[in-house]
Amino acid sequence: MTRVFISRDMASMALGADAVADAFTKAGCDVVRTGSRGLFAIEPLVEVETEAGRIAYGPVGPEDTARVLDGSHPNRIGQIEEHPFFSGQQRFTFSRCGVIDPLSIADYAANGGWKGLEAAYALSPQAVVDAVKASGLRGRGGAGFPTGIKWQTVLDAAADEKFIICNADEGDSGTFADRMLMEGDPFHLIEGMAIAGHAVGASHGYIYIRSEYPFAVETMRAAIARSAAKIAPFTLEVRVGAGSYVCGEETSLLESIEGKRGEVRAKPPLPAIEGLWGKPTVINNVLSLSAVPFILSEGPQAYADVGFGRSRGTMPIQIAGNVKNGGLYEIGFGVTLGELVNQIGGGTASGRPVRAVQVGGPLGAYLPPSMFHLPFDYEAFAEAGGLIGHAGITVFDDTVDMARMARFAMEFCAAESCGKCTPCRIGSTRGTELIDRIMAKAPRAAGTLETLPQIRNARTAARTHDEEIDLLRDLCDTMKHGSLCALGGFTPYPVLSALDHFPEDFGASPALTEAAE
Amino acid sequence: MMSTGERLAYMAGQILRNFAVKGQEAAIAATTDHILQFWDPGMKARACAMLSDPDPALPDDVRAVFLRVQANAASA
Amino acid sequence: MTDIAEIQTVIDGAVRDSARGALLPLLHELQEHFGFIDPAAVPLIAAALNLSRAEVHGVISFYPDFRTEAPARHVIKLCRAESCQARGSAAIEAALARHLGVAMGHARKDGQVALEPVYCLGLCAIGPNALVDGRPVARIDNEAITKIACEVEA
Amino acid sequence: MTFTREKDFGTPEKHGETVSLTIDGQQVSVPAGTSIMRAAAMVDTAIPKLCATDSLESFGSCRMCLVEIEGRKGYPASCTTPVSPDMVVRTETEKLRKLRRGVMELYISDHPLDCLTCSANGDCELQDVAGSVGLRDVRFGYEGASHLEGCKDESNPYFTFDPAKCIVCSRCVRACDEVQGTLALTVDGRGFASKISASQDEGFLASECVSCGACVQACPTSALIENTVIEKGTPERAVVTTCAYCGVGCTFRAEMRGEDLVRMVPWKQGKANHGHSCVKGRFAWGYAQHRDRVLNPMVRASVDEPWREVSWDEAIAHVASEFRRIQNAYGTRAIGGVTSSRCTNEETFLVQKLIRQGFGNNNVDTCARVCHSPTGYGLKTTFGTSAGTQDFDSVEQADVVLVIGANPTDGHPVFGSRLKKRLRQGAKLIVIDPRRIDLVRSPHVEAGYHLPLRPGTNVALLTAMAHVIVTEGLVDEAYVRERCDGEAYGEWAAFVSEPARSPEAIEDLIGVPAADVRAAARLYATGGGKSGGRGAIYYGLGVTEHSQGSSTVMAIANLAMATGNVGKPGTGVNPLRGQNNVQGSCDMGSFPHELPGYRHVSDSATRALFEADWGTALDAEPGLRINNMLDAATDGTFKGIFIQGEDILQSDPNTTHVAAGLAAMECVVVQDLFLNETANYAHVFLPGSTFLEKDGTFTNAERRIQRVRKVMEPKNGYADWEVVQLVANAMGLGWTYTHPSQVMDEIARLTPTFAGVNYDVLEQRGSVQWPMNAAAPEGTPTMHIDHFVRGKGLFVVTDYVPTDERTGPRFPLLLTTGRILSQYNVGAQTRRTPNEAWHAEDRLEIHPHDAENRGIRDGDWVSLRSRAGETSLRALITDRVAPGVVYTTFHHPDTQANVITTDFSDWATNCPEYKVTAVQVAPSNGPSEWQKSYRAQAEQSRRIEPAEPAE
Repeated sequence: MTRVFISRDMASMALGADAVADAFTKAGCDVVRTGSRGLFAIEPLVEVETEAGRIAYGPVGPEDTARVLDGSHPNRIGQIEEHPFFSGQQRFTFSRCGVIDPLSIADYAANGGWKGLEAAYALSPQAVVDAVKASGLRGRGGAGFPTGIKWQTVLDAAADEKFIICNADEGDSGTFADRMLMEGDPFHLIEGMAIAGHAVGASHGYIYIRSEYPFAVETMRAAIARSAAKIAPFTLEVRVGAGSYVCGEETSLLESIEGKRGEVRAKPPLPAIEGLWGKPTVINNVLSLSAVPFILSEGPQAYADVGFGRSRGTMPIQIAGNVKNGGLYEIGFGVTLGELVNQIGGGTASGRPVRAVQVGGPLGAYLPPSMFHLPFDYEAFAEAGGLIGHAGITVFDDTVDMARMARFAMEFCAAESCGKCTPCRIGSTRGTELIDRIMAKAPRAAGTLETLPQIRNARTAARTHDEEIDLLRDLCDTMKHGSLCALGGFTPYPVLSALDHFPEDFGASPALTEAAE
Repeated sequence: MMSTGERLAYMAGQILRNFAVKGQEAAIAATTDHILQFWDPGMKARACAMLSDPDPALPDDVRAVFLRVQANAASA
Repeated sequence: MTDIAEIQTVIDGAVRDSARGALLPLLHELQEHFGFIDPAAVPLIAAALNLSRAEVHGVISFYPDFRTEAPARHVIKLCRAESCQARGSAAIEAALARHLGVAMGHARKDGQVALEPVYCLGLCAIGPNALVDGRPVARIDNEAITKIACEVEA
Repeated sequence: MTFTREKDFGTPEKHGETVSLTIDGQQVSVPAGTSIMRAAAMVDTAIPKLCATDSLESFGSCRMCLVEIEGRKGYPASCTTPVSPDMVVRTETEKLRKLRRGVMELYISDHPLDCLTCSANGDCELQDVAGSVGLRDVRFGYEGASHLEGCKDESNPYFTFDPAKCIVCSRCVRACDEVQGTLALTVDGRGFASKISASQDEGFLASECVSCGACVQACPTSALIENTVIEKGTPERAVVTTCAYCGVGCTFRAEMRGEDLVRMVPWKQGKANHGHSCVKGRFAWGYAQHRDRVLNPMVRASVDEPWREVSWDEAIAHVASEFRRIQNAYGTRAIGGVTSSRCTNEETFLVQKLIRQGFGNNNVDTCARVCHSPTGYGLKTTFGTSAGTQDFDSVEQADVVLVIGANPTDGHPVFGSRLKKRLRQGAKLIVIDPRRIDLVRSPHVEAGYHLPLRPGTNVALLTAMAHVIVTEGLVDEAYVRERCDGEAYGEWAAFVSEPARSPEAIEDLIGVPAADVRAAARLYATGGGKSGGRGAIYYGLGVTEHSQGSSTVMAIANLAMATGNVGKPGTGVNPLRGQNNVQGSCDMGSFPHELPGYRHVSDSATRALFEADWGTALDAEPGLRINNMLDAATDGTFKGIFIQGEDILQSDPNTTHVAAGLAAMECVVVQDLFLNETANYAHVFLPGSTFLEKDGTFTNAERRIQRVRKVMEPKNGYADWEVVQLVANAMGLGWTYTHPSQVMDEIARLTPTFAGVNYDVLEQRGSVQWPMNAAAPEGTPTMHIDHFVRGKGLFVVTDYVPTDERTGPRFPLLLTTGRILSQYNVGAQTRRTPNEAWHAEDRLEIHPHDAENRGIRDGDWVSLRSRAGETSLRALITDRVAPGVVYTTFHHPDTQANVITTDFSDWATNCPEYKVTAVQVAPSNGPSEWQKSYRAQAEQSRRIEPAEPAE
C-alpha cells in the first residue's frame, strides 16, 4: 500500500485537505496525516513515499489522486526540502513539523524527540538553566526577554509550588507558528515544558490556547494524554481561552487561568516571583519553550552560533497577508525585511507593488519599503520604532489606505481592551472617533454643550485638521506612556507609524522618505 | 411553673450534678462554696428554711449542701 | 430558559474532577452543552465553585466567546484582522453581510444566521478566512460567499 | 475638629527594614515594600491618584500617579512600584504633567460636568485631581461615546449608585472583595463598555451586597454616595466616636453639619475596625432621631393607666420617694437595678454605684447575665480574668481558627470580614455549630470541618476533642508543664482519656461522625497542620447560652491550654461579645457578686477601698440575679427595679415569667430611648439619650476602651449618666460629677486593672486595652503572655451534664436561636431604620424533611410550641439546619421567640438556655392568640395622655 502524507493543519483543512485525504484513502493509500510544511501556496500538499524519498505535489485537489500516484501531476514539486522556500531555512524548531504524524509518540522518538529532555534529566536544574542562558535564547512572545534569566528567577524563588505556563494565546494577526507547531509537533512543546519543569522545580504546567484554535486544543490534549508517562511526575493541562486577545498578555493570562476576568495585573510583582495563584511561574511562549529541546540536545553553542547581534538562534518567521509565498520560514536572525518580503515571500499575491508591511501583529509598526533594509533583530527593529513581536509580517499592496489601518489599530484596541487602565479603556475609543474625523476631513466644531454660556473654558472656535492630528499624537503619547500593558501601550505604534510614513493618507503631503525613494 | 423554693432546690441540684464527677463529698463542698459565693442572702435564707419544711423532700445531697450553707451562716 | 436540573447535571459532571481555576472550563462546558450560558445558571455555578454570583457574571461578561442567549442556527465568524484585510476582507465582509441580510456583529431576526467578528484564525497567508459553524474556510471570494449563503439557509 | 478627609496614603502600610530614597530632592526613609506613592505621602507629597486608596492593595489602573525614576525607562505608576534603596524619584515634571492631563482629559470626556450641583461637590477626588493637573479644555469634546445615559440605582435604602459618575476605578469592587469579603461587585463587560455591576448586573438591594458601606467609602466620586449626603450636603466637621451596636467596637467619624449628623464613616485609625464597618454602624443610626423616641419623663400609678408626661424634677423625685418607700416597707434588699451594656462604662459604673451606695445592697445585674456570664465564670476560673485573651488583630496571625457557637458574619460582621480575609490567605477553619452558618461555605471561604452537632452537646464534643488531643499525644507538654497547674492537668487528662469520652463513644449523642471530630481536633492541635502553627478559638452565645455554658467555656479554655494556644498573638480564647459595652458593663461591677474589676463583694479589703471613697458601708453579701429578682418579685419580697437601657421582657427567656415578675412589682423604672416591651410594665419612664448625645467610653470584646464623644445635645435633655446622678442625688447621695471623665478617674482610682486609664490617655492613644496600669503601661493587647493572671492555668474537669430540656413525642424538635446581619438583638434600634428592607420579620428555619413531614411549605405560617409557650411565624425551608433542628432569630417583638424559651439555665451563672428548647412545629393560620392579646396589651399600655395645655 502506498503511503502518502497529507497535512491536517488547520490551514490545510481550510484549503480542503480533508477531501484530498479522503480521496487518497479511497484510492487505497495509507494516508498519514501530518502537520503542515509551512508554505500555503502549495497546500493541500500531498507527499508520496517512494524509494527516492517523499515526493511532494501541491496544490492537489481530490480529483487529482491518479495523477499524483502515477507521478504525472503538473504540480509535482519533488523532495520538499529542495524547494527554494525550504532549502534556505534553518529548522531548529520546526524540523519535524509536516514530516511526522503529530500524535505518534514513536515517530516523535524516531525523529530525535525526547533527546533534549533526557539530556536535561541528566543535568542539575541549575545546569539546565545555565544551558538556556548560554544559548542566548530570548522570549519569542514579543518582548525578547532572556529566557534563562527568567528561569533563574523562578528556580531561585522558594515556594511549595511552581508552575510552567505556555502562552499559546497567539492572537496577533499575521502569526500562526504556535498553532502550526501545536498541531504539527505537539510533543516538541511538551518536551520543552517538561525541561522547564525540571529546570525550575515546577511539577505542573498549563498550555493556554486561544479558542480560535480548536485543532491545536484537540491535538495538544491528545498528545498530553499520550505522553503523560514520559514526562511524569510533571503534569500538563490545556486551558482554553474565550476570545480575548488581551489574555495573551502574560498577567491577564494568569488571571484567566485562575478563572477570573482577564484583566492585566500591574507589575511588579513579576510572575516569576508571584505568578499563578501567587506562586513563582515561568510563562514562555510556544516558540521559546520549543527552542529548548534543541538547546539541550545539541548544546547551547549550536543554538547560539546562529543569529545576529544579541538576537541568537533561529526565528520561525511568518509571512502573511497579501503575499505570494505566505508561510512559515525559520531562519537565524539577521535576514532583512526586504529579503523576507520580496525574495522569500515573492512580493504581493495581487501582483501590485508592496506599500507597507506590519511586523509584529496589531501592535507592530507599519513599515514602508524604504525600511526593508532592516535586519530581523530585536534591537534593530526597536531602534527603527518597530518591534519584531511574534515575528509575523503582514504584507499590504498599494491599495491599502493607511489612515484606515490606523483607525483599525484603535478600533482593535477598543474591541480588545480589558478596560482596566484609563488610557486604553477610554483612549482607544476616543482615538477611533478622532481618526474617523481626520479621515472624513471634518475637524471637530464646538459641540452644543461647549457653546453654552455656562461653559466658559471650552474653545468655541472649530479645530483645524492639524490640531486634530496633534491631538492624535498627544493621545498616542498618553496611551504609549500611560497604559498598563502593551495593548494600550503599543497601539500607538501602528497609528504613529502610519501617520509618519504615510501622511498623505491622513490628508497631508507625502512623507519625505517616501518622496526620496 | 416551679415555686421559688423548688427552683432553689433545682438550682442546687444542677450545680451538684456538674460537680458530681469529683465524687460526692467534693461535689457537696464545691456546691456549698458556689452557693455562698453567688446566692443572695434571701435565697440562702430560703434554702435554709426548706431544711425545716417537711413537705417537699429535698434530695439528700441538696439537703447536705443546704445544711452546710446554714452552718456557714450561723458561723458568720 | 434552560432546565435548571439539566444545568446542575452538567455542572456536577464538570466540577467532579475540577482543578483550581475551574470557572472557564466549566463555562466552556456549559456553552458546549447548551449553546449558551443561561443567567439562571450563574447561581448554580457560583455555588458549585464557591464563588460569588458577581464574580461569575463578571467573567462571563468579560469574554466575547460566552453567550448569554441562544445562538443563531448558523454562526459565521469572519476574520477582521489585518492579514485578512490585506487580502480584501473588508469587501468580503460587506458582500457577506449583504448576501445574508445581516450586519456584522448581529444575528438575523429569523435566528437562522449570525455574522460575528473574529480577530485572527491563524490562517493569515490564505485569507479572507472564516469559521462557518466551526469549520475553517480560507480564501473566501464571491463564489465562496454564495456557497456559504446557500449552506446557512438550509 | 473641622472637616477634612482622613489622610489617604494611597497604598497599605508595610513593615520591613528601612529603605532610603529621594523624592523630589527630599530624603525619605520608609519600610521596604512601601510604594513610592505612600513614601511620597509620608512626606506630604501628594501624587495625583484616583484608583489608589490605602485600604486596598495597589491596582495601577488610573495612571494618574506616574512618576519618573532616574535610570529607569518610562513612567512607572507610583502606586505599584515599591521603593528601592537610593532610588531618585521625581513626581512633577513637564512630561508627567502632560501625561496626567492627557489621562484626565480622557476621564472628563466621559463624565458629567455639573460639579456644582453634584452631591460630592467638595468631597470628590476626581474634581480635586482634575484641578491639580490643570485641565482646562477637553479637546475630544463631549459628544463621543459615553456612559452618561446610565440609570441610577436607588434600590439600597442608604446609598445611590450613579453609573454616569463612575470612573471604573474598581475601588468599590476591590473594597467588597478585599475589605468586606462578600465579592458582591464586579465589572460587567470590558474595555470602554466596562461598568460596575452588583452581582448579575442587578440592583444593589437584590444583589449579594450586605450594605457594609465599604464601596461607598472607597468611591472617589459621587458614583456611590450616601443618600444623607445627597439630601443634606457634605459635612463640615467630624468627631470620632464609637459605634453603639455590637461588641466589635468599631470607631467612626460622625460627620456633621452643625448638630445634624450627615453620615457615619468608619475611622481608619480605629484599632478594632481599621476603617471598616457593617450596615448597622455605618447606616442604621436613624433610630437616634426616630419619631418613636420618648423625650419627656412619664409616670403612672398603675400599668393599666395611660402614661402622664411630667417634668424631670417630678419624675426623679417620684423615683426616689418610691424606692425609699419600698425599702422602708419591705427592706433594704427589696429593690435593685439592671445596668445596660448599651450605655457607657461611666454610666454603668454609676448605676451599680447607685445601687451599692444608694440602695445599700448588691442587687445589680446586667444583660451579660443572659449572654456572656458563663464567659466571666469560666475564664476567671481557668485563666484568672473574665475576658477574652486577644485583640482582634491577633486573627491575622492565626493559622487555624475554631469558631464555635458564633456566627461572626452576621453577629460581628466587621470581625467576620477580618476573619474571612485571614481565611482567604490560607488559614484553616473549623466550625462547630448546629446550623450551617455562612462561614462554613461562602465565596472563597470554606471550613475544613463543619461539625453540625446536636444543640446542647458542646461539652461532650469539646471533651471528645480533648480526648483526641491527649490520647494522640498532641498536647503541648512543655507549655502545660511550665504554665499550668500540673495536678489539675493530670486529673483532667485522665478524665478526658477515658474511652467514654472518645469521639466514637459520643458519636450518636452529638450526631457528628467521630472521624470528623478526630480530624478537627488534630487540625486545631497542630496549628492547621503547619509547623509552629497557631490556633485561635472564637466563640459566641452558642457556647454560653446553655445549661452547660460555663462548662463549655472551661472546656474551650482546657483545649487552648493543652495545645499551648494562650499567651501569644494568633491564638487565644476569644468570646465575641454581643453588645457594644457588655465587656465594660461587666468590668464596671454590674454583677451582683462583684465590685468593679471582678472583685468579690465578700472581699473586705476591696470593700474597704470603695467604702472609703464612697463614704458608706457596703453589703458583703451577693445580690440577686435578674431571674432571681423576678422570682423574688413573684414571691413578694422584691418590689422595685431601675432598668437602664435594657428590654428584659423581650430579651430574657420565658416571657410569661418575666411579665409575671414585673407585674408583681410596685415601682418599675425604665430608662430607654423608646417605649420598649418592658416599659409596658413600668410605672416610671425616664427618656434615655443616644450614644451621639453623650461623652463616655465603651469597652469592646478585646478589652479595648474607646471614647464615645458627644456630637449633639441630648434630645431628651440629659445624658443617661446625668439622669442617674439626678436619681442618686434625689436619694441623698450628693454626687457632683460634671463630666464623665471624672467618673473614669474614680474607676481608675478604685480598680487596679484600670489604674492607667484616663481621658487624656485615650485622647492621645485613641484607645487602650486593659489591664492598663503600672505593670502594663501600654495596656494589654494579649493577655497571659508569660503566665496566667491566676498564676498557673487551671484545667477544669468538665463533665457533660445533659440539659433537663428534652425532646419527646410532644416536642420532638430542638429550637436554637441566633441573629441576622441587618438586625440587632431585640431590634429596638434597627427596626426603626431602613434595615427592615433586609429582614422585616423573623422566620423559622426548618429542614425540608421536617417540613415535608408536617405539610409545611416555604413561607407558610407555622405555630412554634414549647413547654413554656407558643408563638407563630413564617417558615423558611432550608438545609442549613439539620433534620430535627429548627432555628429562628429574635429581632421582632411580634414573634416573641422568648415566649418559647424555658427557664433552664447555666448551672453556674443562670445564663438562660436560649439555644436549646424542645418544640413542636405545625401549620397555622397566623399569629397565635397569645401574640394577639400581647399586642393588644402593648397598645393599651403605650397610651400617653396628652399633657395639659399650659395656662
